[in-house]
Amino acid sequence: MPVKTMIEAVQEAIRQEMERDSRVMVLGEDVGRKGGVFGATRGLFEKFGGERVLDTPLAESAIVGSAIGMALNGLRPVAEIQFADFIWPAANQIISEAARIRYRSNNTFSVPMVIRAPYGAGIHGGLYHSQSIEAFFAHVPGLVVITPSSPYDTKGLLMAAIRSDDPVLFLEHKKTYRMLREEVPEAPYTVPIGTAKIVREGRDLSVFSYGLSLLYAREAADTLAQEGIDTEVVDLRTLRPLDTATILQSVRKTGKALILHEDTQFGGFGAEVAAVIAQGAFEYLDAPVMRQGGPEAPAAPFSKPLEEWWMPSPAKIADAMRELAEY
Amino acid sequence: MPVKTMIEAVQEAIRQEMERDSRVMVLGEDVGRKGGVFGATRGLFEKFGGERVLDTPLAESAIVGSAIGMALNGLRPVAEIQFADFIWPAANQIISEAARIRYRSNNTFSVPMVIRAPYGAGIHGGLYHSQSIEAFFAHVPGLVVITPSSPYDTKGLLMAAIRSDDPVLFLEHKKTYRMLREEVPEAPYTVPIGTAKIVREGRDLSVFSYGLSLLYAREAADTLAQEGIDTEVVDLRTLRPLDTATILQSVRKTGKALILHEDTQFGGFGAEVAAVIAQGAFEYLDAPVMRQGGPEAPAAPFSKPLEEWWMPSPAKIADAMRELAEY
Amino acid sequence: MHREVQVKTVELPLPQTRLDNRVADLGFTESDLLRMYEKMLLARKLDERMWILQRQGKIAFVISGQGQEGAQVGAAYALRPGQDWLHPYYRDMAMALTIGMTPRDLLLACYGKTEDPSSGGRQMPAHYGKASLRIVTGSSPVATQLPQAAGIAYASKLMGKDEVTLTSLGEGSTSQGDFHEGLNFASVHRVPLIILVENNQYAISVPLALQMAVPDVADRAHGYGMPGVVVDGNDVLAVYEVTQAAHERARRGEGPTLIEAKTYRLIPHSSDDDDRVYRSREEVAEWRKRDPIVRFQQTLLDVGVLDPARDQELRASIDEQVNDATQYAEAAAFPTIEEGDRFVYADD
Amino acid sequence: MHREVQVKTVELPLPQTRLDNRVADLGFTESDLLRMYEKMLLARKLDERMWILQRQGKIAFVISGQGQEGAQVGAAYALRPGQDWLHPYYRDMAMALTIGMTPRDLLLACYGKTEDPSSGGRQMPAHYGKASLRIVTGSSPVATQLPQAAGIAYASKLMGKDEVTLTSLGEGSTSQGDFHEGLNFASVHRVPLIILVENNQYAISVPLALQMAVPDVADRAHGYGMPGVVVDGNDVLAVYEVTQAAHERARRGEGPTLIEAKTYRLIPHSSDDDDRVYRSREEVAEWRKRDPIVRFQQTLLDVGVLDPARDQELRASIDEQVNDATQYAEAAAFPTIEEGDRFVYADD
Ligand SMILES: Cc1ncc(C[n+]2csc(CCOP(=O)(O)OP(=O)(O)O)c2C)c(N)n1
Ligand SMILES: Cc1ncc(C[n+]2csc(CCOP(=O)(O)OP(=O)(O)O)c2C)c(N)n1
Ligand SMILES: [Mg+2]
Ligand SMILES: [Mg+2]
Repeated sequence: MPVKTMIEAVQEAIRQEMERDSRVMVLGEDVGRKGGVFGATRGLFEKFGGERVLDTPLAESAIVGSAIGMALNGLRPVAEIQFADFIWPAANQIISEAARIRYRSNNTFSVPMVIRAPYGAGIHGGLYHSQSIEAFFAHVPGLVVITPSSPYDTKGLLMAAIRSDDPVLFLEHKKTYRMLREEVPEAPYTVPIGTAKIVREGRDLSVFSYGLSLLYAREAADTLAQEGIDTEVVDLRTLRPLDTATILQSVRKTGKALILHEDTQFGGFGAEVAAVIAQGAFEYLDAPVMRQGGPEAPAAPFSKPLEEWWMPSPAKIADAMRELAEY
Repeated sequence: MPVKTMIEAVQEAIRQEMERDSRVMVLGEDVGRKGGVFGATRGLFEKFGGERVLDTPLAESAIVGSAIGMALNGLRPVAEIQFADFIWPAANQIISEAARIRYRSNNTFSVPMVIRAPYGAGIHGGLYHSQSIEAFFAHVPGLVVITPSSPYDTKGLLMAAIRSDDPVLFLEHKKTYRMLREEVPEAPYTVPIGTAKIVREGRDLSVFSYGLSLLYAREAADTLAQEGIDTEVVDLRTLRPLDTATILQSVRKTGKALILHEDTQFGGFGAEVAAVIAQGAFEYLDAPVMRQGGPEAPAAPFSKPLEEWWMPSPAKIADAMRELAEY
Repeated sequence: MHREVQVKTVELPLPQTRLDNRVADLGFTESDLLRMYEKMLLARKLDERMWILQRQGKIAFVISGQGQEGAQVGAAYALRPGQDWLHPYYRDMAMALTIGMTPRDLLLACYGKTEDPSSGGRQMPAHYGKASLRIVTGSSPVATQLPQAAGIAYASKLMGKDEVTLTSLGEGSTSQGDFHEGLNFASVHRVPLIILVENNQYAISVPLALQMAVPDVADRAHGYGMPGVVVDGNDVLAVYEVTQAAHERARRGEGPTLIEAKTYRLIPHSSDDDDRVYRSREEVAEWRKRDPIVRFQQTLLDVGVLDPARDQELRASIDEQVNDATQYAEAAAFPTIEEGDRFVYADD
Repeated sequence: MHREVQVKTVELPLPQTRLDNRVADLGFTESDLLRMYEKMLLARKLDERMWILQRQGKIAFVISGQGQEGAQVGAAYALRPGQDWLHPYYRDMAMALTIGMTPRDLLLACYGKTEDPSSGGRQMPAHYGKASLRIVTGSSPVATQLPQAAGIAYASKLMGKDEVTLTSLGEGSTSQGDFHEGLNFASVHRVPLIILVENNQYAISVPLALQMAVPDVADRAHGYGMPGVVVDGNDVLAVYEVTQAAHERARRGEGPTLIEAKTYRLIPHSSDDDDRVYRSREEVAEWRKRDPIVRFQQTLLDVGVLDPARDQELRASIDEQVNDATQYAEAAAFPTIEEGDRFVYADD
């Protein structure tokens, strides 16, 4: 089986869906001739032409708004927001419009569309090329929010997202794009939306995360294994709808829960996971539900030491795990 | 002491601040001659003129963006977003700009400004005149988010907000505008930002809420008192920064926590409160941390039975309280 | 070296043709004319009924198109119902009726009843939508329909479908970023789109002069390289004529057109508004004289398409429709609470 | 009745005066001219150094104004540093230098050092800001500065202060809603604002024709009732001249002006970009011939304000400044992690 990076998985998923279904199209800033600033749409312009691989004007509200219109009229647009940080001009079209069209029309209209956005820090992008935005959108009924952490899941979840009849926000941690490679089947396949994955089974504590932090959590778990601590690591993968059954089952087994994310902790997505556990697994808990989220600052600063201060790392995560294990 | 409604408290706070400080001004849609669609700015146009009480074009991003500019150049703008539902076009100016100007400029620029927005359902406003938006903005470092529930607090907190050197989102639950009256001192005063208020002391369980739900929680607590259940009711008042000390102290006393809000539960602000309690008061908890939030739907529907289905009520809240008390 | 892009607005008034010529030119039959008149009248009467129901406490809210029926029926009449797309705004009751929504449809929404085809009672009234007629579901935040309509039209073009999209908004809503972004996208891609601005002089209380620094909204078209047409919105035939021309232009693949219909809202912004605080009674009275319905009625009487008896007949039948719709809607079922969280997602 | 707002663009080329006349007309001394030349050259040399440092792995990122120095220095020279407000965008290094930022200021930002006056190392380089000079802190999302600049200018007007605000952006960024909303607000209130669009033909890879359907960005000014001026952005004096005129207009209380400087980005979008995939080498070479610095140098040599020896001297002194700034910035301290969560709020 060919070995692929995350970004290659993204490319392949879109290309194969465009081949399979002529209604699928791509739009965004620089997605055409340039193939996207991260190369996610590379090769598509040459293969499918400028009308199905559309370089839009520099206007995110129009990107999402026109994609909604395209979806209303039978296409299946895959819109790219160049950096998740630049999604805010489109907030109204996403929250007020895309997420509600099915509901507000009593199921007579719908907008099957995907909005892809690279998010997260660690590439010296400073305050505006580093943000995590999942907590905001995971709060919005009507949206699906996906945050894959592996090439295999990326391809399968993106294909599922393109085929979904609901609007999907597909968040790709940009630091993971070329961080790891794994086997990815050539043939099209889907990974079910809304299911978490236990990427490491363990008995002593449960760790819940997604994206880059998930990868670091796996590393940290390996370290802790050598210290005799057996960590279960759960990749949430889809944040909305959230697979609460898998989460609760894991905590009922281990009795301890740690939630990790890069985004600012206060009001972050981890709060929802913690709340679910605190209510649903209370009698099984042997320790406080712990969170390790990002600092109280707007986003990762540019300067090297400050960016390192901001970022999650296997070492910081291992510390939190140890603290919880020892509770 | 004169007795006032919430909306009168808003009017008085703005008017007195404009009298005290010539840098304070008001801007927004219909805030001038009409005095605002809820009357929050009534009388100001006549008193201070159209330049300090500015009817803007119908463009929320420009309302907030120009208010940022005014604040940068020494004014203290109080911007009105006509309905919180219409804040999304301004999301970029609030989240990317207002919240970060101090941080990104290393404290060399700042934007002392207030954004007022009526939020919440219960007035037959349907999907777009009913939304709760506090969870989104309470997640943003650099913003202050205030949600008063009484006329006294409204005046004092709004005055504090106008005097604050940070950007403040001041959320007024529109159903509470004329719901209750209480004594409000004529003279200017402030209520400290960032402090919760125990509005009813109790021993059996702690209830945390804000806005309309808080008022209903007080009613429900009175009902339960007759059943011999002694509820502590805490008005969070400021959601960011959150008064976690008061929250934890209360839970350490009662051992039981219920968090209430009208907004959709999943990813709502209650998750943060629950997470804070689950981590910080674990050893004191005699029951799961419970939440009662709004349903999994975009906002309160228009149709009467559906709106009632959506809304919190003293009865629904009393049920949750009983369930928790009996745990 | 520099130059000033000095833009001169050159007005091109069309020769004011007599109605009988115009009717011929426009390809109208008498029954077309009567149909237009009927839709205008029907909208007005429904609207008046809604205000009464609201005052009676039977429905919660009204937002109204009174005064704008000429612009709305004239524009909608240029569309092919069910083939062309309409993405209207909250005042466009007369448009919705012209395309095929029924009085029952509209009153069901007022009462928030489950049969309301726009939303099953979920949205406030005046959020028109009907999938079978290609009337696109609308929201309350203004101007979001612009980029969406551009996208619908882009899809028509991409798929080679003979479809034109018309979207409408108020003049105040042209201040929104989405107006700009939508027009820009549409013009870059020359999509088959018509943008109708119903300029009724106010955005709630905010007058034109505080909304924009140009005399005509149509001045904004130039910045997108598309034609900007100003039309008397209270002249239903004139509106039809320019919309029809824009429709043909769109079908020829020449791209979008911005039409500004100058008109007036004869009543308060909504049942929550008191317009006396921001405009004079004299101004309103002045515009009442130009009521598009009275005017069209007079024209039809003048040229003999209508006579008083026929007019009475028509009005009686409209009253009947309005009564029927009211009774039907009032008697219809409310949604059950099980409906509350249905259709948030595809599999609900 | 209807009319088409036919907009005719009337170009008004100014008489192409000889430099010596222009210098007199513009009220320039020789030292003004040399200062402008120096700022352009300094920006270019700093910029070149940054690219080298980036290739050497010493700094993480460069985004550059090479090719746009004429537009930037010409515009900034019309401002009164510390009195007028500048709300620039990421390519405006030459503007920042003209107003008074130093090479050290700029290189400190490249290295992310704590002394960086724009942000203390928090922002990526090229996010210029310096409170004492009224260079307003900028962000990355494009066009947000437009409504903000309109607000700054509104405050100037409200408080009766003699201040003009200049804000700049790329032509691609005019597609954003905030461009429209900012211009509209500014024109309704006739605030003392200058909007400079540096039209370098591309938004990263997206060419003008996919960005807008009009030949000149200045065409957009008409929709706001403000003058739109097209100027050769590679002619520093011409840019000064039109900016100075807009500045006077602003001070006279006549409101905002939109200036479009036609120019070109001579290098890739940023150190992360490869421009060969979206534009030909021939096109770039063609524009290199119109390099604003080479051109201004030639003019100054022609009229005898500059001679080769003086030019050499100047270049040597600039090299020294660049070297000094590099060494200083490289040696300067990084922020400590205690800085990480400071200044989120006023009391931090
Ligand atoms: C984004 C947004 N902001 C504010 C409102 C509140 N609002 C509803 S209608 C309206 C005025 C609209 O004026 P205009 O576009 O001229 O249309 P008209 O009502 O006059 O037909 C306003 C401010 C809204 N619906 N959406
Ligand atoms: C809102 C937003 N969307 C996307 C980007 C990413 N981006 C950075 S620069 C740029 C192109 C800007 O083009 P233009 O305005 O012409 O300025 P230029 O870079 O050509 O000077 C883009 C798309 C951004 N910074 N902000
Ligand atoms: Mg209007
Ligand atoms: Mg450009």
